[in-house]
Order: sequence, then structure tokens, then C-alpha cells
Amino acid sequence: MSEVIGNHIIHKYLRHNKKFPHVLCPGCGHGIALGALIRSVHCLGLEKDDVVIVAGIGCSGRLAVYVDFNTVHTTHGRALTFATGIKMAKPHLKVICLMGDGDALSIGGNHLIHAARRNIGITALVLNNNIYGMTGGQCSPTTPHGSFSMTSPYGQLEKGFDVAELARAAGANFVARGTSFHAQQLDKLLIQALQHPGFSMVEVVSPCHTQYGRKNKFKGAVDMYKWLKKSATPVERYAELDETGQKDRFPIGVFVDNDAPGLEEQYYALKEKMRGRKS
Amino acid sequence: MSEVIGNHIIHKYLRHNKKFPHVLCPGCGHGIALGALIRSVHCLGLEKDDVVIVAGIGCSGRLAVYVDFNTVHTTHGRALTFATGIKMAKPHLKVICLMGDGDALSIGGNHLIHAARRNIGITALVLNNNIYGMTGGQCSPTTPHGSFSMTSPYGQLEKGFDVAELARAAGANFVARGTSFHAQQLDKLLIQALQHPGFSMVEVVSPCHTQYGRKNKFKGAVDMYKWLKKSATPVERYAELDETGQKDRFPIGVFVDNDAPGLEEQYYALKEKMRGRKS
Amino acid sequence: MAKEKGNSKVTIYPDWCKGCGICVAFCPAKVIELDGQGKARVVREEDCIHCGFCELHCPDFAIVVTEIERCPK
Amino acid sequence: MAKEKGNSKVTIYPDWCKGCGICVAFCPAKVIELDGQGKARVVREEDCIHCGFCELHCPDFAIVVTEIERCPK
Amino acid sequence: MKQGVNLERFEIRLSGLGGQGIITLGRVLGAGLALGHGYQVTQTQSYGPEARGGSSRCDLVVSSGKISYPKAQSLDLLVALSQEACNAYYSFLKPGGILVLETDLVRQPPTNLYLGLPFTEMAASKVGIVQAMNTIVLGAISYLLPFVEQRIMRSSLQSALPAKIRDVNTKAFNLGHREAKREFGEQPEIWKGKPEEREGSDI
Amino acid sequence: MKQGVNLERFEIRLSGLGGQGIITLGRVLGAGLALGHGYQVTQTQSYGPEARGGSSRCDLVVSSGKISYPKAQSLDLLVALSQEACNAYYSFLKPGGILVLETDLVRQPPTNLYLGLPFTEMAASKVGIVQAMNTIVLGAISYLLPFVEQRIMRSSLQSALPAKIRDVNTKAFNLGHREAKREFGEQPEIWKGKPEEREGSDI
Amino acid sequence: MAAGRKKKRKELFALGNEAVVEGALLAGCSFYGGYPITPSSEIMEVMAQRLPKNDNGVFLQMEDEIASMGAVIGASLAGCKAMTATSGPGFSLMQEHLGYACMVEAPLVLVNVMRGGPSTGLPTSPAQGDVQQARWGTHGDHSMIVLSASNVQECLEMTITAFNMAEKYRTPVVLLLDEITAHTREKITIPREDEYEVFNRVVPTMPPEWYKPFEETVRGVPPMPPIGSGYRFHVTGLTHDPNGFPTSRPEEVADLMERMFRKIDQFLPQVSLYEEYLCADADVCVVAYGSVARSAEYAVEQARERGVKAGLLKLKTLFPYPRAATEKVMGHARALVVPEMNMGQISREVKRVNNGRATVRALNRVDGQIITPSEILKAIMQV
Amino acid sequence: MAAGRKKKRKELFALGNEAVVEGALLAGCSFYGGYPITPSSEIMEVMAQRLPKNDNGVFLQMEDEIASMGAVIGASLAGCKAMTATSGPGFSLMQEHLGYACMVEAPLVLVNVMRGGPSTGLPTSPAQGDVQQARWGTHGDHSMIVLSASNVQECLEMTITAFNMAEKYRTPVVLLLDEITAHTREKITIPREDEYEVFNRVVPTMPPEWYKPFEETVRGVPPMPPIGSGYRFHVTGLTHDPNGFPTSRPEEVADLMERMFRKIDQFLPQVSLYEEYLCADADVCVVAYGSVARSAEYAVEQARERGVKAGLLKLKTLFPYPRAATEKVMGHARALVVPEMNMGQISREVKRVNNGRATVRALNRVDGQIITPSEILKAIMQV
Ligand SMILES: Cc1ncc(C[n+]2csc(CCOP(=O)(O)OP(=O)(O)O)c2C)c(N)n1
Ligand SMILES: Cc1ncc(C[n+]2csc(CCOP(=O)(O)OP(=O)(O)O)c2C)c(N)n1
Ligand code: SF4
Ligand code: SF4
Ligand code: SF4
Ligand code: SF4
Ligand code: SF4
Ligand code: SF4
Ligand SMILES: [Mg+2]
Ligand SMILES: [Mg+2]
Repeated sequence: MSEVIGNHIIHKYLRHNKKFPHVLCPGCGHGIALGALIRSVHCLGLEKDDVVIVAGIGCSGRLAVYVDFNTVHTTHGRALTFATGIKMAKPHLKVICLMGDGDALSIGGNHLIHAARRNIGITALVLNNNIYGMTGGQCSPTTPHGSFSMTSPYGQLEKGFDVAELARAAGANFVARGTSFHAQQLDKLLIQALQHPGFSMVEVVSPCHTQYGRKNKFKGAVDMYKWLKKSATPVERYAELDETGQKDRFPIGVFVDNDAPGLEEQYYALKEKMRGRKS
Repeated sequence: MSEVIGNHIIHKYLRHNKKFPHVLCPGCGHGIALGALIRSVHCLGLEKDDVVIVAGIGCSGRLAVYVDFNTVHTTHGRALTFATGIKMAKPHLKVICLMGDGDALSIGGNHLIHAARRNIGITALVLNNNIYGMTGGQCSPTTPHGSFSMTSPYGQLEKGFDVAELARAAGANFVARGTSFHAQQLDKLLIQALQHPGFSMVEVVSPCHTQYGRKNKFKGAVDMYKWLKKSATPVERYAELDETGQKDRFPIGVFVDNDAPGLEEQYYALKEKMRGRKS
Repeated sequence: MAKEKGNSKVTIYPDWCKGCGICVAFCPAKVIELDGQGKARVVREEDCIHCGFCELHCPDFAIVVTEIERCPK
Repeated sequence: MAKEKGNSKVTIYPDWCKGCGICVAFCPAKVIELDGQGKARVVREEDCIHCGFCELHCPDFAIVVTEIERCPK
Repeated sequence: MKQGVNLERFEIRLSGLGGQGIITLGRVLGAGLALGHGYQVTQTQSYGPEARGGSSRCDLVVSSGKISYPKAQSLDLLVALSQEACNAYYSFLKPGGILVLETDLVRQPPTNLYLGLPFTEMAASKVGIVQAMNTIVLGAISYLLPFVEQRIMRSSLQSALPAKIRDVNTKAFNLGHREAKREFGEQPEIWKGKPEEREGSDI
Repeated sequence: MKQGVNLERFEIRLSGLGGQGIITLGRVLGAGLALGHGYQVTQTQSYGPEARGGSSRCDLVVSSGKISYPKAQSLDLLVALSQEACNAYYSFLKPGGILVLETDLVRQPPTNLYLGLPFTEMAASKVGIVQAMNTIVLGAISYLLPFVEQRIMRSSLQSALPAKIRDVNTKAFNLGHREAKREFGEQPEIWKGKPEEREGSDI
Repeated sequence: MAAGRKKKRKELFALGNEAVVEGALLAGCSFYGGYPITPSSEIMEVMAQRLPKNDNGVFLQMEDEIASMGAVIGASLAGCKAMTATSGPGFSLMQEHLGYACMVEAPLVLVNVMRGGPSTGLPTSPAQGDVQQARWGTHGDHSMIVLSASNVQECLEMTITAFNMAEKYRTPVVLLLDEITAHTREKITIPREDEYEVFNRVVPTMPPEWYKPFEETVRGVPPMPPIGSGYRFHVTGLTHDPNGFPTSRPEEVADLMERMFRKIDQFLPQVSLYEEYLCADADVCVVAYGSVARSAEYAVEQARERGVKAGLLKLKTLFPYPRAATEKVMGHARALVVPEMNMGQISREVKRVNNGRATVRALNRVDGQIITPSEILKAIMQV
Repeated sequence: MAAGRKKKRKELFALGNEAVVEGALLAGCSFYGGYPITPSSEIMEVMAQRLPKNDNGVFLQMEDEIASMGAVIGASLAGCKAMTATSGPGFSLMQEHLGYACMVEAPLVLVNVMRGGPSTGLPTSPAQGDVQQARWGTHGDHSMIVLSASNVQECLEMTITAFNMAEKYRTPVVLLLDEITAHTREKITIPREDEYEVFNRVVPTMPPEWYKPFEETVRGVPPMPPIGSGYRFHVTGLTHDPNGFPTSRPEEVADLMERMFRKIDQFLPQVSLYEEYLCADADVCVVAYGSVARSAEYAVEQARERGVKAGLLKLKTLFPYPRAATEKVMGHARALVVPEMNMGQISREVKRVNNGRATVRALNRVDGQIITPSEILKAIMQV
């Protein structure tokens, strides 16, 4: 992917019978992530018919309707369960889940760790804006300790998940983190994830100025992207930093990269074996 | 705890108006774990009135009814949610959750990781027998790859969770693993867990001969305890083993030991602070 | 833990014993055996070294081991 | 990526632009500004170095940057 | 808390962009009418995706009697502080209803029958903070609505605000009232009495 | 698949310990009666905690006509292969019903009216595998029940089993039948004809 | 209630959702556990501000609706007056625990702000599609108290009532609002302390050894101590005996079930809340609840102006269905009009009770729009 | 159906739960996703053995019931005939997704084996407490097809019927069994291929550009292609327009809702399955379903022997409630007896339909025991 894939390509993947611009707020990181997803599908030369986007409920989930793939907008937190059914039934399809941080990690946390454990061949995008965007700014399981939201008016007392770490511990084959500021790296991470067997998860740190930024001293969308630029640090460099260096930064890049066969591969191999036995 | 605490002490904690022996199968590891729990409560000198056992549904959950504490037998997978409500409402109570592997990790997996993240002051016992005992031997999220159950008649294709690892990644303050064969160590682990602030989890590997052993070449209950004796290895020693040495073994002991204040402590401190402000 | 032989009294409540055999299999002094009804029975009490294993591992709390000479405190 | 100035055409579809200001803030060549209606407008197209940033980061796919001389392949 | 004018049912929509303080404006206006003037008031607003994408809307129904249907459908007054809002809601204005615009932000009014002021610019240049724009609008509306008493609405506004921004908002309110009086002319005739009954209309 | 005897409703309970193969016994017996002999049969069994703690129970209702109520409540035949089972279910036996015991495992029969064999010991010593005990019981029951044809039940058993354990189980079946014939004497009189109607009883 | 001057009542310009919080705090609510969902989220948000400031208030955001109900029940067992709020999808998720609360007799209040359904449906539009669900959504037969409110002041009042009934009958109470009622701001008046009743659950007064947690009592409601107060007992969702121990003995199960139905049924008159408006001589009676009752009231007035003797039976209790009140209006009304923002859920109850006496005309709408006064008026004029 | 000799029918001695699996496989089920729970687990366990051996069968154990329904809906959208099975607590957890399946019109079969409730209740005892829940358990108004079976052979047959209805009407179908029916072994006869109908969903036959996934059709049921077959479209639980795109425009919402109700209502006669037994001249008619219908049949025979003209209306469809059939028997029966293992859930429907014509006597039991023939007989003799 040496060349920038421009929006004239993106436009070919958008639904022509949908109204644009989309419903998301000005400057919402989710739109940028969607661009990255489309570019990575394009780069891999996947057929639109073979791509299934399974989305949860949230601003993030709202993206699905705009792209000209097979799109399923499911229920809050459960996208991975629908995706699992689809993938097991039709293993040749590229099944991609689009979820928010609340979606994937609060109500949907169990499905995430089980999809990872099962190693089902799905690529999960967690668009992490550290907040419930859609419902108006309540805290999510990634809202940082001390920060403010509609349901933590005196500062969040709980700590947030390290999403990548959780996916790793649960058994995911491929785990990475990018941001919607680092769009080109995000393209690469998504391409890797989509090519992986088994379960792959990419966390995309994606700012929500409207619901998170506003309450936490960010002046506007641009301000949040500046923060991303400053604090997101390649994992290799991050590992070399001492504690003070790591403070106020977070690592991006690839954290887990295994090649165990996906559940659907194993299952269909079993069927094949049993068929062999029968005949 | 230099002296063995005998069953004459245990008997004082059992409900005299309940029928014994309990409903569990001969040789079920869960009974041994219950003994350890009672001993650790006894050693810490806790008042019966101050102890709350919140149990899920499963053979493991059935234990609660036999002990003379405040006991709440909840719904399948959700014990931690009830316990969270109780602990936040009455922070001085010792709240202990008794859950099975299916209970805590399959249907209840999300509550486990959230209780860990939240660091709520609860001690969670996960009685892990690698199977759904109560419902007749279907696979659980800890059923090892390749083993047999009523729902994996051709061998389990999925891999099992590393429960301790998952709890750690989710943010638990204290994480340990014991077995019902290593009862004395279990007492010690439980005592440590009960003394810890915040969320502590002890996984107890606890054999189910009836539903797991039978289908996986264990000749009887005793056979399973022999297997535990052989394969459970203190974490320090385990760490020193090479890959072949680690194969067929698993580590027991303390994996995480942090001291972050529990959510309830933080919450009541906040209230205190705000009250200060008011007056 | 008393380690001397002959000091211990091993009581098994047959009503609570389910005959799982754990105490039988792991007692270091072979003090216990299963009887014809499949219940644990103390057969060599004098060999008991009061290691506590059987008491700690009986899933049904059916065994109590005490010292013979003095009352348990 | 063309790095030479003056070779690029920067098109912004005002209908899709929501005026978030990302392209304005991060364009290395200061090609874009927000107009009175709060929409992005190309003001120094000739300075564009075709770095692609604006295209990749417009959350609304409102910007297209092409090379002037030849048709995009 | 006597009601100056007997109102059957009067519908107001305040609309514009997120961040303009539309909802606060509606709440203060509503509280002033309900608690200060003693009218029955129902106030509703836009939620969900509607409330994102930068748009904002707040409706009030004001009446002397009980309000059967709390949402606005046929507007007596539409305040539009952005072009999108104006386009979206102009058609809900009832015949003879009044349209109030932010003249800098609504460059293409859908009709030439409107009242307008450059509220944002006024806030920036005359009050010194753009955020006070909504209070200027409140002042202007308070002038326009014959059933609003300036004094009551002003004190209602004051009691809704924290001390440190009270003065500047009072100033903004007065400015809005004054400028509206100068620019808008007479209060609309049709509102003066009891609005005609709208029997059978789908309220 | 003609039915040899006309049955109104005949209730059997097989009970004992987990691991004795009670459920399999019931299924084979039920299949033999339903598919082989052409009776209406309903078979139910214990589930849940009941089925743990080592106990096991399997009921059959056999009838020539439709079975209205599929669970057993008033037993014509109780087979008890453990003391606990015998204690628990003896009271469900109807007056005149027959009790069959495992004489080594039921040391304290609740009555002296019973038929017994040391099935486990027989399996161990005469068949060579303890697991075949349930098949011996099947053979014995097949003798006892006047509406069972030995030949049909045996072939029903055989078709239910994988080839490699077929022979040993046939042997066990025959053993049970033979020993029952020798030990139990005549088939119970009361079962020979159509059992009396039990009108109004709470079936 | 001193002889001195009464305090002035506080007035607020508040959302229906905010009024719920006011009511809950007046009733003594000290625990909120929830998960946000439109159009109920403001209840949670205001609780997040208020409860930490309260003496013993606990606010907790849980990971989902299932967890929310779990926490609420836990807190209830620990002695709190506890509540949660949600909307359609979350209400569906709460059903298992709603049944658990019935079974262990844990008092709690669950506010469901109805939006368009089924499924994600119309998240920001009003509906009344969850009425029968509120009664039947959990598995297994059970009793359920379901209340509603039709304007902002009633949101406050009915929340107090919900807490009182929950505590009095040891049962979960569902308060159904619709999006309109919840998202409308109106003036509300906060009652003075002497103007509303607060009922607190009955706690045991015998020594712990004599206490049986699920024993029969005159009211059918056993006293309930908070966990940790010296009364140690077992709580389970299995059918249980008076000690709380699991049982499947038919007599014991029957006793339990019978008591649980009876403890509510025997107080039917107290539990059945409704308002009659111009009902006394009505030929045509509208039966309505929630925001539709507002439209109905107006329509009834208009019908009277046109010479039709119309009346309104406004239901505040939806279940147990106010049978007696309905029968009473059917004593003279020849026709009943039942307007609902669903395909006919309360009209089923009306028809069941009706037993052929009057003509029952259901007026239904499921497009996310409120039923207007003129639609109801038309129906009144037609029947 | 060649002229040659017909194959002998296969006979099995099988559990009700096993018969469900036989029926499902005959109907073409190729996907099972589930979570074990007593007393439904055998359905899952037998599926675990059978599906991996089938040509295209997929078996999946999910982490809970919510996930199970998610996977089943996903598989249905991907073109599978898909099913799950559960019992009470799991059924409550499946409600949100049941509503989603309604909304996106995903055909699927959900078997709920009823046990004693509410809550954990009586896990191994029979009950019929989830009947109204099956109709109303999910939020938002919707249609729902609910079937039942009263013996093991019917378990097989009604499972086939459930799949056929699901595919024909593009809707989830709930099959309600009770613990007795599920856990009884009886002889079943596997029908020959020419003895039962299998309906496969209608797939679009126009070029993809012309396909509108939620468009009006004569039957009200739009054709449904499997995901990945060239017809790309949007599926959402939000109210949607014919293209599947979210909409809140009242007209579009009304069109959608109206079609979703109509697609089932207009086929009421086909959907209403029941059996009449000695009904033609019955004075007293028992209305029953599930295992209770077995007792009822016997009781009716006994009553006839005693000279009472009794009959049995055995319901196989519970919802949409077979109104016409009930009205027909009420044409001559002066009394209806409705025995149920709940506090009266179908008797509510009978009363609603009855409209004052006949005496309706509910006979209820909630102690985990079946209702016996003699109890029903007594009720018949009394009314
Ligand atoms: C069962 C259920 N509970 C709650 C909701 C309400 N809800 C919709 S989106 C959302 C959270 C959105 O946050 P996130 O997943 O982080 O997505 P974002 O909007 O931030 O992209 C919630 C709580 C719902 N739709 N369904
Ligand atoms: C919502 C719900 N789903 C399923 C069940 C059925 N169920 C009861 S216990 C259990 C699993 C028990 O396994 P585990 O938690 O490992 O406990 P164990 O019996 O092995 O100790 C299941 C699936 C239930 N009671 N509730
Ligand atoms: S609320 Fe936040 S996440 Fe949602 S569209 Fe707006 S910026 Fe994006
Ligand atoms: S089934 Fe397994 S876990 Fe349950 S009591 Fe028996 S041995 Fe223990
Ligand atoms: S360990 Fe306990 S139950 Fe097992 S045999 Fe010994 S005494 Fe009996
Ligand atoms: S205490 Fe030790 S030595 Fe004594 S009987 Fe028990 S296991 Fe054997
Ligand atoms: S990034 Fe896009 S939406 Fe934002 S200002 Fe630039 S063109 Fe407009
Ligand atoms: S391509 Fe680069 S230089 Fe050119 S306008 Fe965009 S951001 Fe500026
Ligand atoms: Mg988010
Ligand atoms: Mg287990």
C-alpha cells in the first residue's frame, strides 16, 4: 500500500442511496476509522459481496448503514454473537464487527472474551472513544479514572480496561491498537487483522469531542487529535520508556500475532474427517 | 494457622436444620473447597453475621445453603452483580461469591471482568471443574481442547480460558489458584484473598468425576485427585520449568497481589469528602 | 499437628460418608478402608499420625480426628 | 505520494463538509481554511504537497485530492 | 404569578446548532413562563442522533389551561439560529406565525416575512462573550411575546444562573430586549388577544 | 408386534445407584415393549440434583391403549438395586405390587414379600463384568412380566447394543431369565389377566 | 405537622425523568444501579449527581441491565430502597432478574420508559408497547404490580407510590412511562413532608432463632431484615420452604405460590389506582393511561361540548388490572374507547373483563406518534 | 412418490427432546446454537452429535442464551434453517433477541421446555408458566407464533411445522413444550419423505439492483436471500424503510408495522392448529394443550362414559390464539374448562374471546405436578 487511497475510492464503497453526510458529529473519529476500514478492504481486493459488517448499537454501529457491503446492525453489545453465527454458517465470508467501547466492553464484554477464546475467524474493530457517545456521554469501561461524564460528575472512581491486554488474556490471535489520527498505520493494522486466521481485534482510539472532550477540558475536535498525536506512541518505543515517560502516553501497534486456526476452520476440518470416516 | 482446623469446627458453621450429607456426588471437590472456605473464615475470626455468601447456579452454587452465614443463591452467572449491590450498600460485610466455571466464566464472564476492573471489595471463588456439572456434563469455557463432554462428543475444538490470566488482565487486585487436593494451601490462599482490599479471585481446581472424569478416562474420583497431585505445581517452580516440563502441569499459588483500594472504599471516601464540603 | 502414632481418635459418621474413597486412598497410614456397604471404616486407628489429610479432604465433613488423651481445645 | 507543490487539485464538497477543522489544523501546507459558513475551503491549492493527510482524515470523506496533470489511475 | 394574557395554546420552537445553548434557552424561558408567570408550559427537545450532527431543537407549548398534547406541531413562533434549522422547520410555522432569525447565520431566509438580528455578533461585540448569545435571544423573545413580563423573565433568568455569570447575562438579556424593541417594531398583533380556537386541527 | 396381553396400565420403577446402568435398562426395556411388543410405553427418569448424589431412577408405564398420564405413581413392579432406592420408593408400590431386590445391596428389605437375586455378584462371577448387571436384571424382569416375550426382548436388547458387547449381554440376559425362573417361581398371578380397572384413582 | 406556618412548597420546572428522581428521593431511595438507555438516561444521570451527596445514597453504573438488576436486588436485600430505570431493550434484559425479585420477594422499583419497539425500534419516539411485557415478561407464573404516569407531576407521585407498594408487599414494582411523559418539562410541586406517605418495609421483631424468612403472615408478607443484621437465612430463586430452603414438595411449593399471589391479590382495592373524569354519567368512556390520557381528557371535554356524555377512566395501575373500576364504568357506559400507542394491550384486559357487556373499541397507533385528542374525539363520536 | 413399494417407516423409542431433533433435521435444520439448561439440554446434546455429521450442519455451544440467539439469527440471515432450545431462565434472556428476529424478519425456531417458575423455580418439574411470556416477553408490540406439543410424536411433527411457519412467514416461531412432554420416552414414527411438507424460504429472483429487502409483497413476506449471495442490503433492529434503512417517518414506520402484523394475521386459518376430540356435540368442552391435553383426553372419555357430553379442543397453536376454533365450540358448549399448569394464562384468551357466551372455568396448578385426568373429570362434572 505505497499509494494513498483517496476518497474517490472510498466513495465507490459508500451506498449511493443513503443520505450524506452521515449522522455523526463534525470531527468524530469514527468516520476516519470507517475510511481506514474501506481502504483496507479495497487493498486486499475483497469482493463487496464477501464482506459482512456486523455492527453493534452506538455511534460506531451507525457507520454500517453507509457502506455497500452486507451490513447487519444488531443489538447493543451482541454484534459478535451474530457474527459468530454468520461466520460458522458461511466461513468463506469476511466477517467484520464494528463496535463501540461501551458496546464491545461493557454490555458486550463477555462476547468479546469468548470470541477471542473461541478464536472464531472474525475481525473486531473496537472504536474506543472512552465514552457512551450515542446515549449522551455516560462513562464506559474505558473512561479513565478521574475523568468526567454524565454518570461520573465527581470524577470516575473505577479504572478502565486495557482493551488489548484483555483480548490477549482471553486468547485472541491478533491484537492491535491504532488511532483515528494515525490513519495510515490504521490501514496497515486492519489489513493485517483481516488477513489473520482466527479472531483478530483492533482497538481504534477515536475521539468523541461532543460527549467526552467537552466534559474533559478538550476545546474541540482538533484539540483531541492533537492529544492523540502527542500521546499515542509506537509500542516498540513505548516499551523503552520509563514510568514517567509512559505516563500520559499509550502504546499503539501490534501486541499479539499468532496463527492458530480459527474455530470455523477446525470445525469444517472435523466435518471433513467425519465424512471421510462415513464413506 | 499452624494447627489443622478439624471438622468439629466445620460442623459449627453448618446449618443444623439442613439435611446432610449434602446433595453433591461422592468425592466432589466442591465439598472440600467449602471446608477450606469455612476454615479461612474461622481463622480470620469473622462473625457469621458479617459474612455473606453469594452463590451462582450450578453444583458449586448449591453449597451456599449448607453454611450458617447470610446466604444468597442467585441466578446463573450473575452472583457478582448481586454481591456488588450488597457490598456497595453495606461495605462492612465480607462478601464472598461462590461460582462454578460455567457460572463465572461462560454466562457470567462479563461480570467477572467488570468486578475485577471495578475492584469491588468481593472475594470470588471460582470452583473450576472444567465442566457443567449441574446440567449433566456439557462443556464449559475451561473444558480443555480435545476433551469430551455431552456437547463435544468429538472432542472440544475451542480452547479454555486461563482464568487467572483473565482476571489479572481485567484488573483484579488479588489472583490465586489452588486445588481441592491442596486443601491446606487453599486455606492460606483464601485467607489472603479475604484480607485483601478490592477484588480478589481464587480459582479452585475441583474435580467432577461424575460429569467430567467419566467421559475423559478418569477411573473415579480418587483418580482425579491423583491427577491434581501430579499436575498442580507451585507457580514458582512452574516458572522454572521448560516447555516440556510445563506440559501436563499447571501452576498454583498467588499470581497477582496488589493493594489498590476497593471501589466501595473510594466511593465512601468521596461521600465523606462531599459531606465535608457541604458543612 | 500431632505426628506421633497412637494418640489419635478417628471418627467417621457413616450417615454422612458417601464412600468416595478419598480418605482411603490418601491416608498415609492406611488407617481407613471401605466396608461392604461402601462406607469408610476406621481399621487401623492406632496407626493414625493425625496428619489431618482425611479431615481436610472429606468432601462431606464425615471424618473427625481428635487427640485421645486430652479434649480438643 | 506526490511531494511536489503545484501538482495537486484539492476538491472539497461543501455539502458533505461539517467544518470540523481537522484538515485546516493539520494540513502541513496550510492549504485549507474555514469560511464564514464554517465550511472548509481551499485557499492555497498551489501549496498542496499531496501528502494525503486531509483526505485520510476527513471524517466525512468530503475532500478529494488528485494530481492535476494526469488522470488518477 | 398571575397570567397577563389568556392563552389557549401557543407553540414556540427554538432551533439552531449544538453549542448555541438552545436547550438552556428553552429551559429558562419555560421556567420563567411556568414558575414566574404561572402558565402551563410543556417543554420538549430533540434527542438521539437528531441531537447530534450539530443540530439542536427545543419546543415549548404555553397555555392558560391544561395542555393536552405536550409536543409542538404548529408553531406560533419559530426561532432559527442556523440555516439548517431554518430550512428544516420553516414549514411547521402556522399561517401568521412569526419567524425570528440570526441574520448572519441564516443567509437564505425562506420568506421575507421575518424578524432578525445578528445575535452572535451582538454577543461577541456588545457583551464580550459569544456564549451569551442565547440570553440575547431570550431578551428579544421576551419583548416579542405579549404575555411575557420583562421583569419576571429577567429575575427568572437570574435565579437560574450561578452568581458569577449573572451580571453579564442580565446585560445580554437587556440588550436583546432593547434591540428587539428597536428593530422588530410593534409586538405582533395576532398574539395580543386570545389566539383563535383551532377546532378540529390535529393538535 | 401383536400384544400378547391386554394391559390397562402397568407401572414399573427401576431404581438404584448411579453407575448401575438403570437408565439404559429402562430404555432397553421400554424400547422392547414399545417397538418389539407394540405396547404403548412411556418412560421417564430422574433428573437434576435428584440424579446426582448417586441415586438413579427410571419409570415405565405400559399399556395397550393410550397413556393419559405418562409418569408412574402407583407401581406394579419396583426394582430396587440399592438400600436407599428401596427405602425411598417402597411406599409407591401398590397393594399386591411386586418388589424385586438386589439381595446383596438391599440388606434391610422393608417387607418379607419380595423377590431377590444377588445381581451384582452374578454379573461379576458368572458373566465376568460387573457392568452387565443391568442386563441380568432385564432378563429377570423379562421372565417376571407375563406380557414380555423373551425372544423379542432379547433381540430388542441385541439391536440396542454395539456388536462387541452383544454376546456378553445376551449371555447376561439369558442368565437373568434362567435364574429368575428358578428363584422366583411362577409369574405373579395378578398380572396375568387384564389388571382390574382403577376408576377414580388419581392417575 | 406543627401548628406553625407551613413551609412553602418547592416548585421546579422539570423533566418527567427528573421528577422520577425527586419522587424516589422523597420515598427514601438510597440505591440506584443502572445502565444508560434513551429515553430513560436522565433518571440515571440525575441520580449520579444526587445520590453521592445523600447521607446513605449509593449510585452505581453497572456493565449492563442484567447486572443493574442484580445489584439492585442485592442492595434491596441489604436493606436499601433500591431502583433502576431503563427502556425497551434493557427491560427485556431485566426480565430474568425481575422474576428472581418476585421469587425472593425483594422490594424494588423498576422504571421502564417506553420507546418504539420491537427491538431497537424507535429509540426517541413514544410508544406503549411494553405493557403486557411488564406483566408477563419473565418466565413462570407470578404476580406483578405495574403502574403508569401521564404527566410530570404524576411521575413524581407514582414513583413514591411505587416505592411504597414495593416495600409494603415485598415485591418489585414496574413503573411504565412513555417517552413523552419522560421527556417533557413541566412545573412540578414538591410535596411537603406531611403531604405524602412513606412506607418502610416491616422488619422482624422476634429473636433471630425464631425468625422464618418466608413464613405465612396475615398480610401474606413476611418481615424482612437487612442482610448482616443478625438474621441469617437463605435466599434462593428455587421454590423454597418457610425457612428459605429449596423444596420441590408439592404442598410446600403450593403454599409458597399461593401466598405470593395472595399477598397482592387480597389488597386489590388498595393496589388499583385510577382516576375517573366525568365518568359518573358517561355513555362512552375512554380508558387510557400515560401521555395518551392527556389527549383523552381533552377529547372527552370536547365530546361533552358536542353533547356526547363522554368520560375518562385514567388508569394509574395497569396490573393487577383494575377490574372493579372497569366494571363500574361498564355499568352505564354502552361503549368503551381504548386508545393506546400499541396494537391493543390494555384493550385485551378491558375485553376480558367486559364479558360482552359493552362495545369495546380499540384505537391503536404504532408509528411513533402520540394519539391526538382529535383522533380520540372521532372515535368517541363514532361508537 | 414412485409407484414402487414404500419404504418402511422408521420407529424410535425416543424422548420428546430427541423427537424435536428428529423433526428439526427432517425440516432441514442446519444450525443449532445454544446453551444448556434443564429440562431442554438433550435437544442440544443430540444436536451436538448429529449436526457435525450432517452435510452442512453447524453445532455451536455459545457462552449464554443471549449469544445463542444472536448466533442463531446470524446463521438465519446467512441462509440456514436455524434453531435453539432453552428453558425458563434462558427464555427470559432470549427475549431481546426474539424481538430483534421479529424486527428483521429472521426465520428461526426457539424451543422452550417449560419448567416450574418464576426464577430458578422447579428446574426438573413441569409447568406451563411461560405461555403469555412467549407471546409478550419482548418489548414493543409485535406478532408471535407460539406452538405446543402434547406427546413425543407431536414434538417431532410440531417442530417440522415450526420450521415451516418460520420460513413461510419469515418470523421466529416459539415451540413450547413442558417438562413432561420433553422428558418422556415414547415410540415415534419417522414419516417418510413424501409424508411431510418442508417449506423453504422464498429467495429473490430479480437482479440485485432491483431487490428491496423489506418491500411489500402479496403475502406481506419479502423474499430473503442468504448473506453473501450478491444481494447486499442493510439489516437493522431500528424501524426501517423497504430498503432496510432506518427511518422514523411515521408513514414508513406504520407501513412496516402494519405489514409485519398482517403477514401473520392474514393467514390466521393456516396458522391456527388444533384438534377437536368429541367436540361436535359437546356441552362441556375442555380447552387444553401440552401434556395436560393428555390428561384431558382421558377425562373427556371418562365423562362421556358417565353420560356427560364432553369434548376436547386441543390447542397446537397457542398464538395467534385460535379464536375461530374457540368460538366454534362455544357455539354449543355451555361451559369451557381450561386446565393449565399455571394460574390461568390461556384461560385469559378464552375469556377474552368468549365475550360472555359460555361459563369459563379455569383449573390451575402451580406446584410442579401435572393436572390429572380425575381433576379434570371433576371439573367437567361440576360445571
Ligand atoms: C440493551 C441496550 N442497553 C442500552 C442501550 C442504549 N445504548 C445505545 S448505544 C449505547 C452506548 C454507546 O456507547 P459506545 O458503545 O461506546 O458507542 P459510541 O456511541 O460511543 O460510539 C447505549 C448504552 C441499548 N440500545 N440497548
Ligand atoms: C440462565 C440460565 N441458563 C442456564 C441454566 C442452567 N444451568 C444451571 S447450572 C449450569 C452450569 C453449571 O456449571 P458450572 O457453573 O460449571 O457449575 P458446576 O455445576 O460445574 O459446579 C447451567 C448451564 C440456568 N440455570 N440459568
Ligand atoms: S457523540 Fe461522539 S461518538 Fe457520537 S457521533 Fe458525536 S463525536 Fe462521534
Ligand atoms: S456433578 Fe460433578 S460437580 Fe456436580 S456434584 Fe457431582 S461431582 Fe460435583
Ligand atoms: S472421604 Fe469422607 S465421604 Fe469419602 S469415603 Fe472418606 S469418609 Fe466417606
Ligand atoms: S489423620 Fe492422617 S493418618 Fe490419621 S486417619 Fe486421617 S489421613 Fe490417616
Ligand atoms: S476535515 Fe472534512 S469535514 Fe472537517 S473541515 Fe475539513 S473537509 Fe470539512
Ligand atoms: S493533501 Fe496534504 S498538503 Fe494537500 S491539502 Fe491535503 S493535507 Fe494539505
Ligand atoms: Mg464509545
Ligand atoms: Mg463447573
